Amino acid sequence: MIYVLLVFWIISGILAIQARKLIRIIVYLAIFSTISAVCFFVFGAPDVSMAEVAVSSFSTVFLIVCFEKYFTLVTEVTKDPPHKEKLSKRARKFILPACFTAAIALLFVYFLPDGTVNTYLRDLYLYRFRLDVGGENAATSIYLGYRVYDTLFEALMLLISVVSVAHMSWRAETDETDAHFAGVTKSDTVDVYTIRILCPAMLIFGVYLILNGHISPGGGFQGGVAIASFFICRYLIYDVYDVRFGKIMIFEKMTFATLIILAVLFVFLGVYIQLPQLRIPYLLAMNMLIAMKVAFGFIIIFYRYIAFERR
Amino acid sequence: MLPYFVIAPILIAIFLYAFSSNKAAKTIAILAQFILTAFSIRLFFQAREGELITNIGNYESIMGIILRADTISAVFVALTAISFLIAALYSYSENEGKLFWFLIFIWQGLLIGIFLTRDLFNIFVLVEVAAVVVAVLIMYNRDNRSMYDGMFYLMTGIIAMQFYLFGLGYVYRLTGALDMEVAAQVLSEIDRSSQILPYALIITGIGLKCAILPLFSWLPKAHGSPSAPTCVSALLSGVHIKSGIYLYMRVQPLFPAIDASEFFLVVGIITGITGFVLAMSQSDIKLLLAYSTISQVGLIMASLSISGEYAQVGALYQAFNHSLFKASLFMCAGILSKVYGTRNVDDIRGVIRRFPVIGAAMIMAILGITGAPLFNGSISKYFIMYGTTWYVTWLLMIVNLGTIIVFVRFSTMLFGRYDDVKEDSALLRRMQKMDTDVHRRDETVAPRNYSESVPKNKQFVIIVLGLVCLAGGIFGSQFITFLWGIEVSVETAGYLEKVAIFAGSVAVGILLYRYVVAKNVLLRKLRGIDFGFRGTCAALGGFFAAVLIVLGFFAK
Amino acid sequence: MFAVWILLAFMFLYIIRTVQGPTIWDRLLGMSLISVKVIILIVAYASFSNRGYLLDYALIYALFGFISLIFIAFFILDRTRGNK
Amino acid sequence: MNFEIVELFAIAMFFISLFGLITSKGVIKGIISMITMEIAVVMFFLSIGFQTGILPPIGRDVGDNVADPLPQALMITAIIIGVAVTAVNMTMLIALSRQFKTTEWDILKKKKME
Amino acid sequence: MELLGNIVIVIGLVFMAFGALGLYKFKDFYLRLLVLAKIDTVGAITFMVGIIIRHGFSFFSLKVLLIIVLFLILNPLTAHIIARAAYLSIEGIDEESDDGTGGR
Repeated sequence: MIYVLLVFWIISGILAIQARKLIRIIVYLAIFSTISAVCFFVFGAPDVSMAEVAVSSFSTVFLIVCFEKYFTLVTEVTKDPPHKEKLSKRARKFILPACFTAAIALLFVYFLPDGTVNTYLRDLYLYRFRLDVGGENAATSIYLGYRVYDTLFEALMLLISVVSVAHMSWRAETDETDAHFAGVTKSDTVDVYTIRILCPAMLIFGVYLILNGHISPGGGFQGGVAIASFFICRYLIYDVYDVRFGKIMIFEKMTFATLIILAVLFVFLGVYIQLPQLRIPYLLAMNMLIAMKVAFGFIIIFYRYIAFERR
Repeated sequence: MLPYFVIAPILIAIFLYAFSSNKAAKTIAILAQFILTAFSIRLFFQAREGELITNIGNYESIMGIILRADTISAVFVALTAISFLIAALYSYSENEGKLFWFLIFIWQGLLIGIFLTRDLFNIFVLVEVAAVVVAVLIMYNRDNRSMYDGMFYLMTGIIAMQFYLFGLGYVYRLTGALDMEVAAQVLSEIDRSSQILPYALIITGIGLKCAILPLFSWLPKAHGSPSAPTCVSALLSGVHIKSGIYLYMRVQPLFPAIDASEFFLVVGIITGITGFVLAMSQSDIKLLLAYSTISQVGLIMASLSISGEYAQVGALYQAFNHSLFKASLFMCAGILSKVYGTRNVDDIRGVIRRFPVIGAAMIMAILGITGAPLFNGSISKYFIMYGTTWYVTWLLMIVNLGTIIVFVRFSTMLFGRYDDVKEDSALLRRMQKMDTDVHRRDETVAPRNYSESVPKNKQFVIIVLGLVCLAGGIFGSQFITFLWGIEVSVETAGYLEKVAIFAGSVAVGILLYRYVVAKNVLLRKLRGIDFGFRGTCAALGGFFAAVLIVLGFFAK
Repeated sequence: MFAVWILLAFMFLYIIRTVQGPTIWDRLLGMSLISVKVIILIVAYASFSNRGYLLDYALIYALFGFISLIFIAFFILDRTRGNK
Repeated sequence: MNFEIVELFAIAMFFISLFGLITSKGVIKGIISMITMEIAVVMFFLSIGFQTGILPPIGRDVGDNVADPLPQALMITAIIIGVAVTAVNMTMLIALSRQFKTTEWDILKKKKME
Repeated sequence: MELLGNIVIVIGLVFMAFGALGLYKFKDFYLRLLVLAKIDTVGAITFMVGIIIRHGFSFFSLKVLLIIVLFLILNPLTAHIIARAAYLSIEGIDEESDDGTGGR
């Protein structure tokens, strides 16, 4: 079963890379992410799979918003040459790189190392994680306990990306509400009504994911993305524009600082050894902070993209 | 205690961003830099007495992330802190916003993190974040060219780190560990054929970060991007490139069965030669310095692979020195390009007459980088060449000769007359170019009397750097002993021989520059050489294949 | 387990439709059908392995897939209108 | 030779992405290929120690056939880094297309000197 | 109980098979949309009802029921949005709009 899925995966990947029209790229990329998420699922990694789904949905949104701006901006495009080309030219363009990469891939496969897996660390983690960190989800307890130092930098990465998106994009000083992007008319159509019903469901689901992060798949990141998607839906329906970037950005930074301080207090200073009863609250708090941070970050990025190039 | 060296700058950065105004940010930043420098020097003294190890969270075995500070990493940490302090002092007189300081502090934290960590995946995360931070800093002024440069830097860097991550996966599968030392122990019991592929993957990723031969295209773009703030360029060439070299040094002992030193000796020397040839052909000051960095990186890589007695120490000292004089040179270049309103080497003349302080600092830095006697470059080059085979010595001397030619070209700026007529025409040209000029953000037209008003803090910083170059030369061997705890001594006879060689090569260099290089059309054509994005991706694949072939089929 | 193979076969058919679909709307249709199949696949998998928490995944998938789909639809609609 | 078949798929996808990067005419294809490359690496990591019918490392009654939790924790990090980088890249893409009116590598290279 | 569940699952699969057939048989886009809107929804729901029957009354079944409810909302909604967008777009459904291939 997994092999069939992997073949699909490769096919959709090739499609995504070779596609010429931007909308096809988006569709193929979405399918690619979907199938890879299912593969991760079959590999026994529901957390990663969920993160991948969340990420794929958001990168689809980013890609769409960006490509929309891109269309209006790019004027110079070299036309694709006509199909009848000389073989030598086509060879230079396509066959040569293909042979090159194929040769490297063959070399790669020739030197493949021994396939036996050293399970030392795996067994150690599976044996110890309930004792050391608590919770039922081993991946989460590594993510928030043993390797929380990495997680801090990963949150920092999101923060930097938010800062850089805000720095690189620019917008008019006074932007009023305009319904340019979201093609939804404000009439009471079926879809607007239904999405309105779904929005709270999304919020509730996000909160559920956050609170259950340590015992079932999910966690801060996934829940945060769900909450951020609530705001995207809100944008789609109401087309509101009332986001105060400055305040949210400072608030996001503060969330991150709290995250660091909490991790330092609890893990770095070794409080978790003396106070084992605080372990589950710690996991919950971390998940919540990460979710807040991720949600703020994605909201800022999304609204920046929408506002980008608006004059 | 070690993680706080990484976390403190990040917290300071957030504090600056969230609470301070643009004006107060500068003062707070410099204060914080002083404190950080003090602490990292203290860390250095502690590390001299014995390796410091922090197991984050005190988890059992290697379940957590382990940080360590031995003498090598402690020296690099101290170097990072000092360089950032210097850069902060330098840009005190410029009105960068608080976002700039925010990014600078985060960058510092990440670099210190790279130098301290022992965990392979942690390195991946830190390098990725650092790549984004640097890309944003390069594009800080948001003009056309730096956009392209930043994009190029970011994308190639991320692709290279995917190679690294792939190799990391193999290491994890083979050893069941992410910690470097434990992984090295386990790998020493695994046969060599399994180690080749992970090694090649990891070294491809790190090779791009070091800018060795086929993978250097990003470096002149990133380091020489004209509108990037000067202190960012200085820090990139000064400290950031050292993180790549540091990782290279750390990855070698990870695979005990693999000895790639000959391959990297060749690659390093070719990189050195290519670097100076391309540097000679440039006319932009910043680009010239950036290509010279490539040449120096090649020299350091080659000397790390030499099996000589003191070659390793020499390479370390060279890396240390390089960050001093290259930072100084970049800062001088920043001042000069601002004062003269041009970045063309041929248009700038008479620096000594107009700005004696800057001129003196530049002379000291140039003497340092070319390896003149009594300056720090000579000591490190002496130890690199100590006891090597003759052909390596000759090749290294060729690289040094190339460096001398490059800096003869550079030092033409010092002499000559810069008359007012020329200045007027230059100003006029600049004003015509205003629309596309890169400096449009931070200045309108340079005031004529700017020459007398180079800010005091900048003068102070570069003169201090120049004096450190001199001091590093005079007390060379004591300095090495102090930094890395290795007893070395300079033999007078050998050193005098080197002095003679230096004098000879300076003569040859000046002659060559006069009659061959100065008006060479061929070199002008080389200026445009650029792999482009696709070329760099293909070069990544090609380098990877080359490492595989050399290690798999030729070396035993 | 037999059902899973049939579902996979359906997915293959849908992918072909997505690739050859004459209009962009056919592609979107194929995409949404694939995501429905994926959800059913996950429910089946959870049922076989008898693990309730895996169903959360199906829920989140349904929601996120829906969001990206409606976004694409609105986007294309908007573009084709704007070109007028 | 002893290897897992799943691994080969990940390697194939990795090199297909590399091919896409080498032949990319403009920035967009580069970004898309980068995304696929990242997912290929993630796929490789998760395939470490794969057996059919493997179970996620959640809950108490997991038995012997459990997936390795460490690559999962690492890969969540890698995926988030990937999406952050994609967001930055997309911003740069728009900024580039605004300033240069094109995003093809060749034209960009010529134009950047102006 | 298990047998009954299996039979219902197979019925669901048959529905979906009809859908897949229809996807190729129908020549008009709106007819093809029918597959998503009706046949597939019915197929999916039948499938999940089969799974509920197999499992009996438990927490698991409750969650599956939640998914069914979600399906009942989402699937027709998606179909509706696609149909509406396709109908409203200027180029119509006959030809693919030129997205511009610019500078991939």
